[in-house]
Amino acid sequence: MSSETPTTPTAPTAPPAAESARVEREAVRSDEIADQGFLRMVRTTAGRDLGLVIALALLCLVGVVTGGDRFADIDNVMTILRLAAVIGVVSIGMTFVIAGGGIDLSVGAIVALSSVWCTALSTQVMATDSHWSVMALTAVLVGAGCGLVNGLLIAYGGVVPFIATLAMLASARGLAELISDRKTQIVDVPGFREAMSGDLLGVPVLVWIFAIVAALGWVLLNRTTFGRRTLAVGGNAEAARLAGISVKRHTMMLYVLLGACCGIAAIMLVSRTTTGSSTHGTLYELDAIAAVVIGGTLLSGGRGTIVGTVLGVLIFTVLSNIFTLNNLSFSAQSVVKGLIIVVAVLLQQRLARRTSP
Amino acid sequence: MSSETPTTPTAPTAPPAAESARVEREAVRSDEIADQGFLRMVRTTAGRDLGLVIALALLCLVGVVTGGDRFADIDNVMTILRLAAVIGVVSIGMTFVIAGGGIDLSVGAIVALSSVWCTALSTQVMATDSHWSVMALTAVLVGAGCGLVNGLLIAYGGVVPFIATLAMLASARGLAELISDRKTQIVDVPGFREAMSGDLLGVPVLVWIFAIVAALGWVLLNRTTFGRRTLAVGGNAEAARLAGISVKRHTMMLYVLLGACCGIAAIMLVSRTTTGSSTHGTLYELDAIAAVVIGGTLLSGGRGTIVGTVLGVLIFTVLSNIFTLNNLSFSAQSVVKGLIIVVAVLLQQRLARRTSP
Amino acid sequence: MTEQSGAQPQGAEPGELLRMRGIVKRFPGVLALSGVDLDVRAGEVHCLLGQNGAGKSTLIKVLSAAYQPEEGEIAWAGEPVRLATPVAAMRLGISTIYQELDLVPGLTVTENVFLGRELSRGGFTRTSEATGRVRDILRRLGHSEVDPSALVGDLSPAAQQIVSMARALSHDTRLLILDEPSAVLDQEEVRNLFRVIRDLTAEGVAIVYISHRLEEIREIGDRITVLKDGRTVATGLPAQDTPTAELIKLMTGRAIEYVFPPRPEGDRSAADPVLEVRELAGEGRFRDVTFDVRAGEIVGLAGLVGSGRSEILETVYGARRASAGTVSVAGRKLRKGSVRAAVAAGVGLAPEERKSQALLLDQAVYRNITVSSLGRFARGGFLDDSAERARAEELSGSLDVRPTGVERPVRTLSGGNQQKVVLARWLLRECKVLLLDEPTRGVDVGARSEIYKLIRRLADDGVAVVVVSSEVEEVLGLADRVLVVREGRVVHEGPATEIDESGVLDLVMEGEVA
Amino acid sequence: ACMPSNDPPEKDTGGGTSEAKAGSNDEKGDTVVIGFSAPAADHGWMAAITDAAEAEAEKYDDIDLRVAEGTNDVNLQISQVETFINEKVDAIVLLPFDGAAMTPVALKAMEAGIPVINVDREFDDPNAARATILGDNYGMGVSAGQYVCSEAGDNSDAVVAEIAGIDSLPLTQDRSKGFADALKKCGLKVNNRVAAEFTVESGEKVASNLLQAAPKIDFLWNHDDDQGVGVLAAIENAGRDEFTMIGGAGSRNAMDAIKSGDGVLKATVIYPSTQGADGIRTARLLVQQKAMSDLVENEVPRSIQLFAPVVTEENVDDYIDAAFAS
Ligand SMILES: Nc1ncnc2c1ncn2[C@@H]1O[C@H](COP(=O)(O)OP(=O)(O)OP(=O)(O)O)[C@@H](O)[C@H]1O
Ligand SMILES: Nc1ncnc2c1ncn2[C@@H]1O[C@H](COP(=O)(O)OP(=O)(O)OP(=O)(O)O)[C@@H](O)[C@H]1O
Ligand SMILES: [Mg+2]
Ligand SMILES: [Mg+2]
Repeated sequence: MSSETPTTPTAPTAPPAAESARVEREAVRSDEIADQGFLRMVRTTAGRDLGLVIALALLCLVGVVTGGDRFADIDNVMTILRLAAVIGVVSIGMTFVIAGGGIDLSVGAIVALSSVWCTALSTQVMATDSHWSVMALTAVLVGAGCGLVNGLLIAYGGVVPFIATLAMLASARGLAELISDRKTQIVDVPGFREAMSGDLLGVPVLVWIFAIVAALGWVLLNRTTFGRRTLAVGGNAEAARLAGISVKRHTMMLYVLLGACCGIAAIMLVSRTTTGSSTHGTLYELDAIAAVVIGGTLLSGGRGTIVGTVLGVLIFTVLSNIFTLNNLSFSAQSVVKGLIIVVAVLLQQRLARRTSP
Repeated sequence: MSSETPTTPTAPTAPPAAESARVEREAVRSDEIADQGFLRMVRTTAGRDLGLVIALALLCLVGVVTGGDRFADIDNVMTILRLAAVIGVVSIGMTFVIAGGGIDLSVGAIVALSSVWCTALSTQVMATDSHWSVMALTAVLVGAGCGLVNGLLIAYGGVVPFIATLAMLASARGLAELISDRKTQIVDVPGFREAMSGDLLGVPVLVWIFAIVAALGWVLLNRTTFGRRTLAVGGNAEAARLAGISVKRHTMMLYVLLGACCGIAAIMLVSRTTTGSSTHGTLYELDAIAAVVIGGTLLSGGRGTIVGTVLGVLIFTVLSNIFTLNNLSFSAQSVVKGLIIVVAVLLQQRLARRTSP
Repeated sequence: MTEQSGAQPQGAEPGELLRMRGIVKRFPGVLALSGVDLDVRAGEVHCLLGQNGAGKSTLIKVLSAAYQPEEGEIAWAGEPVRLATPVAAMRLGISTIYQELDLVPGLTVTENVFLGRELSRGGFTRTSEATGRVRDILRRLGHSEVDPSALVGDLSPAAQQIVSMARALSHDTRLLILDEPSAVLDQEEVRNLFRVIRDLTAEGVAIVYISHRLEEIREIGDRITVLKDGRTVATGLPAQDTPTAELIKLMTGRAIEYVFPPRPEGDRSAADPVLEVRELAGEGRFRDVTFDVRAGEIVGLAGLVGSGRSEILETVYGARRASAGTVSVAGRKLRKGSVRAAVAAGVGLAPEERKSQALLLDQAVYRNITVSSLGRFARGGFLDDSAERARAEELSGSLDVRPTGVERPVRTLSGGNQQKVVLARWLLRECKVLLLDEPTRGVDVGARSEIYKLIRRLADDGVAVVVVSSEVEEVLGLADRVLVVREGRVVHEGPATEIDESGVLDLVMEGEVA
Repeated sequence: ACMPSNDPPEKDTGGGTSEAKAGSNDEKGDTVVIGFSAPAADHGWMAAITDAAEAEAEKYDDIDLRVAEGTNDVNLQISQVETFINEKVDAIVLLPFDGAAMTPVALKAMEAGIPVINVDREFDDPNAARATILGDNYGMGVSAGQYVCSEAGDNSDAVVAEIAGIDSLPLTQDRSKGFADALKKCGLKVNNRVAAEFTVESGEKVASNLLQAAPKIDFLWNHDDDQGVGVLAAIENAGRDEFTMIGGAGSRNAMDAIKSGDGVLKATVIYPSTQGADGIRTARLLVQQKAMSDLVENEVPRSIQLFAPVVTEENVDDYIDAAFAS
């Protein structure tokens, strides 16, 4: 699966620090061996994410300087995290799809459809009769179902992901409008708001959910065969096929996974807004993809980083928080946001190049 | 930009109709030789675009059946073409960028910025003093300028196209809002409306512009060194570089080209609405990319088709015309649109597979 | 043991592991295999010979179930089997090292070795255990210097080949298929490979070995099957003592002299150098590289894999930035780090990895040939398509690119034919200086001698040629002058006639003639 | 009342004559084909506009309504109107995404003899519409501002926050201007202003940030009750209740909240979502050459501007039944 971009310098670059001392061939090799393992991993990962950490730190600095206590305030931090939580969960799922060589434009629409479905009158009645978790389950199932359709179209139908999910974008939002009759559906299920909008150890439940999804995502990507295979499918689908991985099934599962994440995000959004609506999740696709790619996951697949994605999400959220704290005009915000995206990416690239092997 | 998909069956598939008769190898070869050249080209092109032509024909059939004379009416056809013209010009430019292995999310924002800039008071004063074409020139220059920034960031800055143009999306629209103070700017330049909104030989000027841009685009892509190099850069940037093509400069030029197309589209939109506004061109990026990809240009680069893009644009335009004629409910329209996208792509793939070598 | 092809007695012979009969594989427009038979016995090294495009790779892809054949039967240890998926083949104990490296660049060595069969407990990978096992396998392969946790994308092609090998050996293998494994290896590494192969055959593992280098087949092979145009034309030939002439005749259908073209008479040292390289250095990779190439001269660069030869060529070409030194063509200094400047000055490069560095795989043959000379077919930027095609047709005809037809996507050509397309590109360009990195890698004997002749003819026409090759014999036979590179330094320079193979090897290994 | 759907039910003091006249206006006439086009129904108010228009058309056997796909792309909306012109509909009810941008095509329709009824966002040429039905965006801001002033009394240090709608729309700018102008009269100003996108989610998002930016607020005006649902959720999440919130548009949810009286939402400023429906009726009257029954005038007036009253706990019952469900 092809090239990242025609322009990103793919040509091997000379190593940065030329040791002028002549080293024996074997000596170089044993050096490398000493370097390997944990230390090397830390170095590489730090290198890859260092730019993001610095960008985030700079942003926070700006926040503190301009916003003072209001920014550093614990309530404000929680506000930022709460805001990051919903799009964060979607972005974690998106990391898998992108690392696996795909893309999904329909996440926002799936969030909308899930939110509408799980707040539909019939669902609410069911939930009231039994338990509020019925709603959550509905949302996740609807999301996973949409993901399944995407996955089937892409993996077995051979439709390119961009188009398949574009179609899903239109259809799912349309369906959400049909179901909700374009009305905002208010949640009225006992126990739901209490359970979802409370705090746990001083941290909002939503933030916990995000943290758990991120942690699970990290383990799944880095410590399981599923994650390994995702990177293999994204990095070289033909090699993965020849290695006996059923690329189609795996690809399908990636979209189902992302769909389920959208379902989780939907229920989080429902608890935040106490409503389901066909307008929920507008433009999530761009936000999520931007966070994932800024985080360092390769858009061409084959490399993914959950830590980077989380940092990417936080950068965007902190950004809009700072803008609001400083009462900036919306238009100026846009301009600055564009600039910051570019600067963050350039910074990250320079640093990654410097530290990676 | 990235991979088509990890899952589109890239592995060679068995030919559809296994002729059971054993054919001599040499016989096969001489068959092929006879086949090549013009005839073969027609066959391949038709094969690639046949699905689209059929999809469009089916749509028109639906239009005629449901809309009757109202659909087949010459005025209605012109309405469709006029609607197609603006997004069509953008899509032609987008074809080059995508065939060259890139992507541009900022086209809508560039259209907005160009439209605002060329209708700004100072520009209008200048245009009134000299000639209305000053406005058109301004729009094209602003568009090309934005494209240049995109191109520089992508080609020389090494920022992935998705992110660079996402940043441009935010910045350009923000800037458009700042310039226009979020007010719609009305055009009041003598001669402008007359020149742009009239007809020529019964066909609206806007449609002529689209036709000319498409024709030039076709020639440029298929008959010039520029087009050939675009496909080379999109197909394998490293190979193109080692073959002596300056990939960076070429990539940059592709974005400038698209930017200029956005400028042209902006001036068309200005003539259609007699206004410039920061809200012009919303979501053009998705529409244009969808048209290009449905048309058969590979999202991973290396293959591009102007005819396909034009067909793709027409399919979407005819679709929304039919919707308007038939009074479909809003939401049902979205759902149907999604389904039609998928069907068109599946159809096109099946047919392309059958006829291509 | 010589059994010419034909009817075989039914039923398994003693020791017979694999029997393929009447395999037919069709690609759109090409009949790649039109009835191939193959028998392999346990414990033997069975060599597969054939010209470029004969169908060798296709056959073994059918065997490893990467492709499904249209017709034909496969019997494994006497039992008929149907290989529906690569996993089914793997389960039988068939391991394959493909001609095109089939690794995932973004994963580590360990991850690649166990891809698809990860060591895991409940879905969780057991990284350290896997790493340990990979380290053992690598040691057994004699390459303990390869770091199991390195990313495969960062490794040299030779090291990647070793990873593929480790992958094949990481599970119980009864039949190991090697498709041109030696193409990316130098002589020492080939020797190492042969040692591993002998160990395996001693354990009863069968090997299918594909190579265009006859001397290797003589050394390691037991029996030979020859393919020609998708058919088995001979099978069971003894590898050691079938005459070369007969093999070539079987493969090509004609007699070809497998010799290097004669060097022209006369002294060229009087001619002005066309290419002057002065104290060229690439950061950390090589330095102090100084040499001249005169018009009509062929200079060979010999050295171990990883000694920096490719980098020298790429730096001369401007594809990498030199940290010091200059390159001049016809007396004019080239702008640093600019391929365009080099191409404009008349330099051409046929890079080492043609798939990723040279070819537009999905585009037509003619477009690949003309991509560097588009200006020649254009007037005011407009291309004369038919002139382009005609010229490409002519060139591919003269290089005997098969199958014919310049509209065909390059992806569908066999490896050797793809190489010819790359050469055709620079022939068309009519360069002053031609840099060839492993020009005959994966090229069959017939085409090989044609390419040698071609290179010589170019030189005779006044082109300055630099050839990098891992085959010392090739460097010595083809070049007028030889540079021996060791760890990024030129350790020897002199006429090819004044040094022999063992001399070069000594230089390469020790840095001095023993 | 000529516009029953706009007026609070009790105020229907029209009496017998009105009834009779309205009755005659309601009589079935020649079938009127009306083309209707509005921006994308991407928020509750806009959805309500279209729904109300469709519902109104349903009531009359003699209306054949053609509803075009809602869109925020002026190019597409222009072509929809062009399609209506080609089809030679009897009238076009147009709620433009951008009034100025839709002016040329509206003029074209008028020139083709098709009356255009301009709803909510005004054209920049009076000749482009036969009749114009507008909400009062500036007046809405003024009403909200006056309410704040009256509640603030002498407190000239009151902290006022504003959550606007889509900032790039002229109507948002009008509302904000009206609000600022009214506040200025009593010496107040807007201390914190953010803009959302008329959706619940955006309301929640910007409100969360706003509440952090402003640790203490006295008055909060939110332009749109649909996004207000999200704003209220954010307020509840933040556990804030020290201020008075004023809504906008007048959704059912908002009215319910005002009626219950136990939340921060104490008032809302009406922005009628029945404008589309009024447009449909007006179009019908125009085509059937009837007049407005409560007016002496024999023709349908050129321009009708709807009133933007403030709804509070006291008068909420007058309005609650006419409120749109968002
Ligand atoms: N995916 C494909 N699509 C179409 N044709 C193909 C494809 N793969 C191989 N071929 C054709 O099948 C024939 C056999 O190719 P194959 O790669 O098996 O040759 P080979 O004997 O391995 O040659 P080489 O020595 O050059 O590697 C060639 O004519 C080639 O062009
Ligand atoms: N981009 C790169 N990053 C890191 N190491 C590299 C890179 N490119 C090459 N190397 C290493 O530099 C050394 C020299 O490589 P080079 O390819 O020039 O050798 P070579 O003599 O041409 O061998 P070969 O015959 O395999 O081409 C090798 O050890 C190789 O692994
Ligand atoms: Mg082969
Ligand atoms: Mg090399």
